[in-house]
Amino acid sequence: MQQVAAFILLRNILHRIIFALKSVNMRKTVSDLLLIDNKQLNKDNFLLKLQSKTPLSDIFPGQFVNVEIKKATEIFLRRPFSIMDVDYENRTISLLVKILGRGSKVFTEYIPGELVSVIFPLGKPFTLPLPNDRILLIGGGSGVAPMLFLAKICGLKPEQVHMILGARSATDHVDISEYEGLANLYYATEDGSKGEKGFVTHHPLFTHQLESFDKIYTCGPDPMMKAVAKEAYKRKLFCEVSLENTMACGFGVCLCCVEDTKHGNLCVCTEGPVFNINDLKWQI
Amino acid sequence: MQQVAAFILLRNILHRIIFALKSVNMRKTVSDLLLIDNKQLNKDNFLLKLQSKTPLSDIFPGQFVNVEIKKATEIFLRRPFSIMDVDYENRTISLLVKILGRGSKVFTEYIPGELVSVIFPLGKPFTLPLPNDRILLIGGGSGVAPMLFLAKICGLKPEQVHMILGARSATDHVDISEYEGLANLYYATEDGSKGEKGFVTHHPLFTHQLESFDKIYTCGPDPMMKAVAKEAYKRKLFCEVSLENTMACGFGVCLCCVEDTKHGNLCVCTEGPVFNINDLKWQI
Amino acid sequence: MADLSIKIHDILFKNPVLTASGTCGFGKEIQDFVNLESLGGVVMKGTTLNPREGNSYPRMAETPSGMLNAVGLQNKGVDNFVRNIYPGIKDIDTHFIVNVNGSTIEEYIAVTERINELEKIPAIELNISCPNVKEGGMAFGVSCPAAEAVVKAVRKVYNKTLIVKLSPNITSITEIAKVCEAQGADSVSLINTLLGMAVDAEKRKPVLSTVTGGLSGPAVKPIALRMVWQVHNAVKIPIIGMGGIMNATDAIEFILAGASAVQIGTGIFKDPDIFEKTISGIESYLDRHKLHSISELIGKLQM
Amino acid sequence: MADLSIKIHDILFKNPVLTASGTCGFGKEIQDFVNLESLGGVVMKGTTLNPREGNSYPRMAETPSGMLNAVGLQNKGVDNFVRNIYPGIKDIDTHFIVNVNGSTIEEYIAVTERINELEKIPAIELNISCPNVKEGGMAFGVSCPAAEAVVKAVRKVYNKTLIVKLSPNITSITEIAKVCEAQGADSVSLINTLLGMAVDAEKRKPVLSTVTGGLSGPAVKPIALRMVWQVHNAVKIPIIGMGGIMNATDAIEFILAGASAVQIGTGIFKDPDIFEKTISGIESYLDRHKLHSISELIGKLQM
Ligand SMILES: Cc1cc2nc3c(=O)[nH]c(=O)nc-3n(C[C@H](O)[C@H](O)[C@H](O)COP(=O)(O)OP(=O)(O)OC[C@H]3O[C@@H](n4cnc5c(N)ncnc54)[C@H](O)[C@@H]3O)c2cc1C
Ligand SMILES: Cc1cc2nc3c(=O)[nH]c(=O)nc-3n(C[C@H](O)[C@H](O)[C@H](O)COP(=O)(O)OP(=O)(O)OC[C@H]3O[C@@H](n4cnc5c(N)ncnc54)[C@H](O)[C@@H]3O)c2cc1C
Ligand SMILES: Cc1cc2nc3c(=O)[nH]c(=O)nc-3n(C[C@H](O)[C@H](O)[C@H](O)COP(=O)(O)O)c2cc1C
Ligand SMILES: Cc1cc2nc3c(=O)[nH]c(=O)nc-3n(C[C@H](O)[C@H](O)[C@H](O)COP(=O)(O)O)c2cc1C
Ligand code: FES
Ligand code: FES
Repeated sequence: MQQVAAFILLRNILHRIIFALKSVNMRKTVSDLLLIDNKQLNKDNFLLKLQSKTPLSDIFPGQFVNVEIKKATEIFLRRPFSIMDVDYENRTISLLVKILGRGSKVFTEYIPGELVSVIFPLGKPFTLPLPNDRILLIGGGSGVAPMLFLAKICGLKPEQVHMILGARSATDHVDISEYEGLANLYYATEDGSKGEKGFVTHHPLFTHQLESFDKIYTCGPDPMMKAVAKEAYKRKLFCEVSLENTMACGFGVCLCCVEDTKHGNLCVCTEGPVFNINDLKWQI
Repeated sequence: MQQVAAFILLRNILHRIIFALKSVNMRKTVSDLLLIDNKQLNKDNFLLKLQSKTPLSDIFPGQFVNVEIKKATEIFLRRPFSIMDVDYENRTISLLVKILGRGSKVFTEYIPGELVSVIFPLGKPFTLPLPNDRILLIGGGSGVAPMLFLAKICGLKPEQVHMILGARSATDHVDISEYEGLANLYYATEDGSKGEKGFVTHHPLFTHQLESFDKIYTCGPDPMMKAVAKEAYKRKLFCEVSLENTMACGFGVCLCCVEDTKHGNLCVCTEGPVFNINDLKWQI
Repeated sequence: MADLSIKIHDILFKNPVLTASGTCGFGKEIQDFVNLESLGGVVMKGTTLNPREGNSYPRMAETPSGMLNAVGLQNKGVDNFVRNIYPGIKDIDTHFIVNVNGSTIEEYIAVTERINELEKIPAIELNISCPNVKEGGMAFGVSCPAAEAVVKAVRKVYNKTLIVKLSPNITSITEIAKVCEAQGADSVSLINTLLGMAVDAEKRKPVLSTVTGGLSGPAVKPIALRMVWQVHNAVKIPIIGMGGIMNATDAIEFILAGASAVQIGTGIFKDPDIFEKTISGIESYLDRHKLHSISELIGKLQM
Repeated sequence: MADLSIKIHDILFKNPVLTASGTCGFGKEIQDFVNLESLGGVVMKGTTLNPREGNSYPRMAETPSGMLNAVGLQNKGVDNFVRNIYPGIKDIDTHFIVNVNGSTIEEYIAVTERINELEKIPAIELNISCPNVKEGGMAFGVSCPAAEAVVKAVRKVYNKTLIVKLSPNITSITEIAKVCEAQGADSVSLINTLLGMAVDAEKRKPVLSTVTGGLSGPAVKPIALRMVWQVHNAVKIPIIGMGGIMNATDAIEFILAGASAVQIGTGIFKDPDIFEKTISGIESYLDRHKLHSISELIGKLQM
C-alpha cells in the first residue's frame, strides 16, 4: 500500500511536469477503442471500460472523451463523458455513464467486443493540489467520475482528501468501495437513505468545515455546483468546477459549448470543462 | 416422405381455398419478431429466422416482409425481403438476405435474441400451379428465396417441379440440399464453376425444353427476369415474375414503387410483387 | 383525463392528429393498422380533375433521416373519388378532407365544386405546394399574386372549411400565409415537401426520374417547426403543422410552436402504429404536465 | 493515379476538398487530426470588422441527421486576425480563405480591404447568408438588390478571387447566383445553413437562446444538391458545393451535380478523420471509374 502510494505520488509529480511542459497541448486523437467491460452499477449508471490498441497519452482528472454512438438511428452528434480512471499498463480508460436520454441509453447497451470511436483526451483538467493541500471533492450524479479520478491520482495522503458524494437516494449511489483507502468518503442523499439527509451542501463537512480546505473541486448538476461555488466564493476559497455544457465537436472548432465568463464567451471543451469559479459569472 | 407430400398437398389445396375466399386480403400487421437464428450461407448471403409470439396468418410464395433496421444511424426506411419459408408450428418465417448495401449489411449483423419490427405479410403471391402442371422455377441471386418457397408448398410431385438456379460462381450458390427431394435442381454459373456455364437462360432446359412447361416462375435480377420473360412471351407461355422495385411503405400508400404496366402505373407492393408478364410492358 | 379535441374553423376534431395527404391513401388502405375512427382526421391523397399517371419510376430516394418522393399526384381523378371512394368512407366517424390540386385555377375550381357537393367532406386542403408536377402545384405557392388568385377563386365557390397547404420552398412563408388569410382561408397547413435531389454516384445519374423531388421526414422537422412558429406569429387563423413528426414529442413541439393540429406523413412508412402511439403519447403528456386540454399548449412556447 | 486538382478562377487547389467556414476554426485547431497541407483549402471562421461575442448559450441543438447552430459569428475581429492569426498560417502550404462578414456594406468593405493587404490569402468568401445575426448576414443573401449592392461594392475593392456564399433560405437561388455572377463574383459557394428551430417539449421552451438557428449536416444534403444543380444550370462561374457531406460518395454527388470543389463542415464534428478519408475516397473513385481528373466529373450527371 505504501509502495503504491509512493508510486502514485511519483507519477503525479511526473504528470505535473509533463503537463506544464506541454501546456495542456496533449495531442487529441480519434481512435476505435475496444469495449472490454460494461458493468451495470445501479438502475441508471454503468461502468464502461475501453481499451486502446496503442499506448495511452497522459490523461488528467477533468478531461473527457467524445464518443460516437453509431448503433442508433436517431443519434447524430457524439456524446461527451468524463474520464473516470486510466490504466496505462492495460491501456484502458473507464467511463461512468448515466442514462439521461437516447444516446447514453444506447451506449450502455453496447456489448464487450464492440469497437467505439472515441476522440480523446479533451479539455483542460483540474489543477492538481500541492503536496500539503487539504482538499474537498464534491461529486453529484455522474459527476463523481472525475472526482474519483482526482482522488486517485492527486498523490495526497488519504487524510488530506475528503470527498462528499451526493445522490437522490442510496440506490442511486454507485459502489466506490475501492476508493475507500484513498480518501475520506461522506455521503448525502436527498431522502436520507444513505449518509446525511439533504444536498451535499447540507453536509456538516461543507457547512462547518469548508474553510479548513485549501482547494475545493466539484462536478455534478448545475444547481449543486452553483451552491458549492457560492459558498466557496463568499469565503474566497480556491474552487474549481467542471461544466457540462452541450457540445457539438468537443475539440474547440464549433464554438457551441460556450460559457459566459468574465473573459467573454469561452469554449467549455477547450478552455474548460474545468473552470476556476473566479472566472465565471455565477456568484452573486 | 409420402406422408409429408400428402400433407403438403392438402395444405396447399386448403391454402388455395382460403386464398380465394380472402381474395388476397390477409390482414397486414406490424409486430416485433424475435430473431432466433442467423446463419451465414456464403460470403454475402444469410439465412435469418424470425419468430412470432402469435400464430402466423397464411403466407404464400412471392409475399414479403418489410423490416425496420434500427441499429444503424443512416438507415431511414424499412427494407423489403421475400419470405423464403414458413413454419406455422414454430411460428417462424425465414428470410434469405443478401448484402447489397448498408441496410442489408446491418440486418445480417443482428444477433439471435434481438427483436425486429416487421410488417407482413405483404404483396400478392404467385399463382399456385394446378395439380397436373409441370412447372419451371428460375431463381437468381436472392431471388431463389421465393422459388424455394414455391417449390416447397406447390404440392406437386418432385418430377413436376424443375428449378434452375443461377449465380455468378459456385461460391455464390447457397446450399439448398434440403430441397433436393422436392424438385429437380439445375445450376448455372457465369464462370461455369457449378452446373452449366452461362446465364440461366443458357441452360439446355431453358433453351430446349421451355415449351414443355405449363407455368414458368422467376425471381432475380431484372436482366435475368427480362430474358426469361422474353422467351416465355414469344412462346405464349404462362410466366410470372417477382419485381423488386424500391419501396418506401410496402403497403400501398406512398405510390413510390410503381411499375409501368399495360394497366398504368401499378404499385409493386400491393398489385405485385408478382406480375404476369402479359401485364408488363417488358416484351418487345 | 385531458381533452384532446381541437377546433379548426367550425370543425371539431376528436384529437389533433391527422394523416398527411399522399401518405395514407384514402384512409381505407391503412385500416389494417389504424382504426380510422380514432384519428382526428384523414387528409386524403391529392386529387385532380382528370386522372393522372404521375411520374415515371424511380419516384423515391432514401435520404438521411428522410426521403424524396416524386410521385407527381398519381390519382384517378375527382369523378372516381366521388363515385368509387366517397361512398366507402362517408359513414366512417372521422373527418375526411380532400387534398385539392390543379394545373390551372380553373382546375382547382372544378375539383372544389365537385367536392363541395359531398355532404360528409367538411373541408378541403388546397395544395398550392406540390413540387412534383410540371404545371401548377408549387408555382401557386411560391408567389404571392398567384396564391392570392387561386385562394380567392376557390374561396368564392367553397363555403365549408378551406385549408391552404403552404410550400416551404420560399424566402418568406409568412407573406404567403398572410395572403391566404386575407383571401379568406380558414386555416393554413404546412409544410409540404422541400425541393431536393438525390444522385447515384456509382451510376452518375439522378436517382429520381424527375431529377428533383420532395423531401419529407425527420430531416425537415427543424425547418417545419421554424415555419409554423413564424406563421403563428403572422396570422390569426389556425395552423396545421407537419414535417417529420415521428412521435408524440414531435407533435407537442409543433403544437407549442403554434399548430392547432398536426399531420403525420412519412412517419407511417416507418411505423404503421404511429397514430395510435402519438395520440396516446399526447394524452399522457397532458396528464403528466397537469394540463386539461390541448388549447393550453397551442403556441405556448415560453420565450 | 488520377489528378485531383481543380481550379476556381485563378487558384489551383490540390484537391477539391476544403473546410467549411465556422467548423474548423482557423485551421490550427484541427491540426491534431488533419494535416492541413493535405487539404485543398481552409475556409476560416467568419470574420467581422469588430470583435463579436456571438449569441448566448445554448447555441446548439441536435436534430435528426443534423444540428442547429446559433453561434452568431463569434470572433475577435479582423485586426486580431491580421495580427495574431495570419502570421501563424501564412507559411502553411494550402489555400487559406477568409470568410468575410458585416452588418453593413461599409463593414464588408472594411474587412475586405484589410484582407486584401495579406499576400498569402488568395481569396475571400463573402458570407451574405449567415442566419444567426440580427443585422446584415442573411438579409443580404435573400434579396437580389441587396446582394447586388454588396457584391458590387466588395468587387470594387478586391481584385483577388471573390467567392460569394449563398443562402438556401430563398425561393430561387439561381436568381441570386446570377446577380453575383453579373457583379463580378468569381465563384459562388453554397449552401449556408437553413433557418430552423428546435423546441424542448418538456421545458416548453425553444432550445436555442435565439429561438431559430442554422441547420446543417446530412439532413440538408438533398436540398444542397438540388441547389448546386440548379445554380450549375444557371451560371458559368465555378461552384463550391456543401451541405451534409460526410464521405467521398457525398462529395462525388456534389461534383456530379455541378460543384468544382466541396466544403465539409458539420462532418468533422462526427469524424475528425473525414478529410483524409474523403480525399482518398475520391481518388479511389476516380481510379475505379478509370477517370483521369476531377474535371471529367464536374456537372457530368447523365440525364
Ligand atoms: C465535459 C462533459 C463531461 C461529461 N461527463 C459525463 C460523465 O462522466 N458521465 C455521464 O453520464 N455524463 C456525462 N456528461 C453528460 C453527458 O454528455 C450527457 O448525459 C449525454 O450527452 C446525454 O446524451 P443523451 O443522448 O443520453 O441525452 P439526450 O437525449 O441528448 O438529452 C436528454 C435530455 O438531457 C439534456 N441534455 C443532454 N446533454 C446535456 C448536457 N450536457 N447538459 C445538460 N443537459 C443535457 C437534453 O437537453 C435533453 O433534455 C458530460 C458532459 C460533458 C459536456
Ligand atoms: C418485394 C421485394 C422482395 C425482396 N426480396 C429480397 C430477398 O428475399 N432477399 C434479398 O436479399 N433482397 C431482397 N430484396 C431486395 C432488398 O430489399 C434490397 O437488397 C435491400 O432493400 C437493399 O437495402 P440496402 O440498405 O442493403 O441497400 P442500399 O444501401 O439502400 O442500396 C445499395 C444499392 O442498391 C440499390 N438498391 C437498393 N434496393 C434496391 C432494389 N430493391 N432494387 C434495385 N436496386 C436497389 C440502391 O439504389 C443502391 O445503389 C427484395 C426487394 C423487394 C422490393
Ligand atoms: C410519398 C408522398 C406523397 C405525398 N403526396 C402529397 C399529396 O398528394 N398532396 C400533398 O398536399 N402533400 C403530399 N405529400 C406531402 C405530405 O403530405 C407532407 O406535407 C410532407 O410529407 C411532410 O410531412 P411528413 O414529413 O410527415 O411526411 C406527400 C408526401 C409523400 C412522402
Ligand atoms: C457551428 C457552425 C458554425 C458556422 N459558422 C459559419 C461562419 O462563420 N460563416 C459561414 O459562412 N458559414 C458558417 N457555417 C456554415 C457552414 O460553413 C456550412 O455552410 C454549413 O454548415 C453546411 O455545410 P455542412 O452541412 O457540411 O456543415 C457554420 C456552420 C456550423 C455548423
Ligand atoms: S463543442 Fe465545439 S467548440 Fe466546444
Ligand atoms: S412502397 Fe409504398 S405504395 Fe408500394
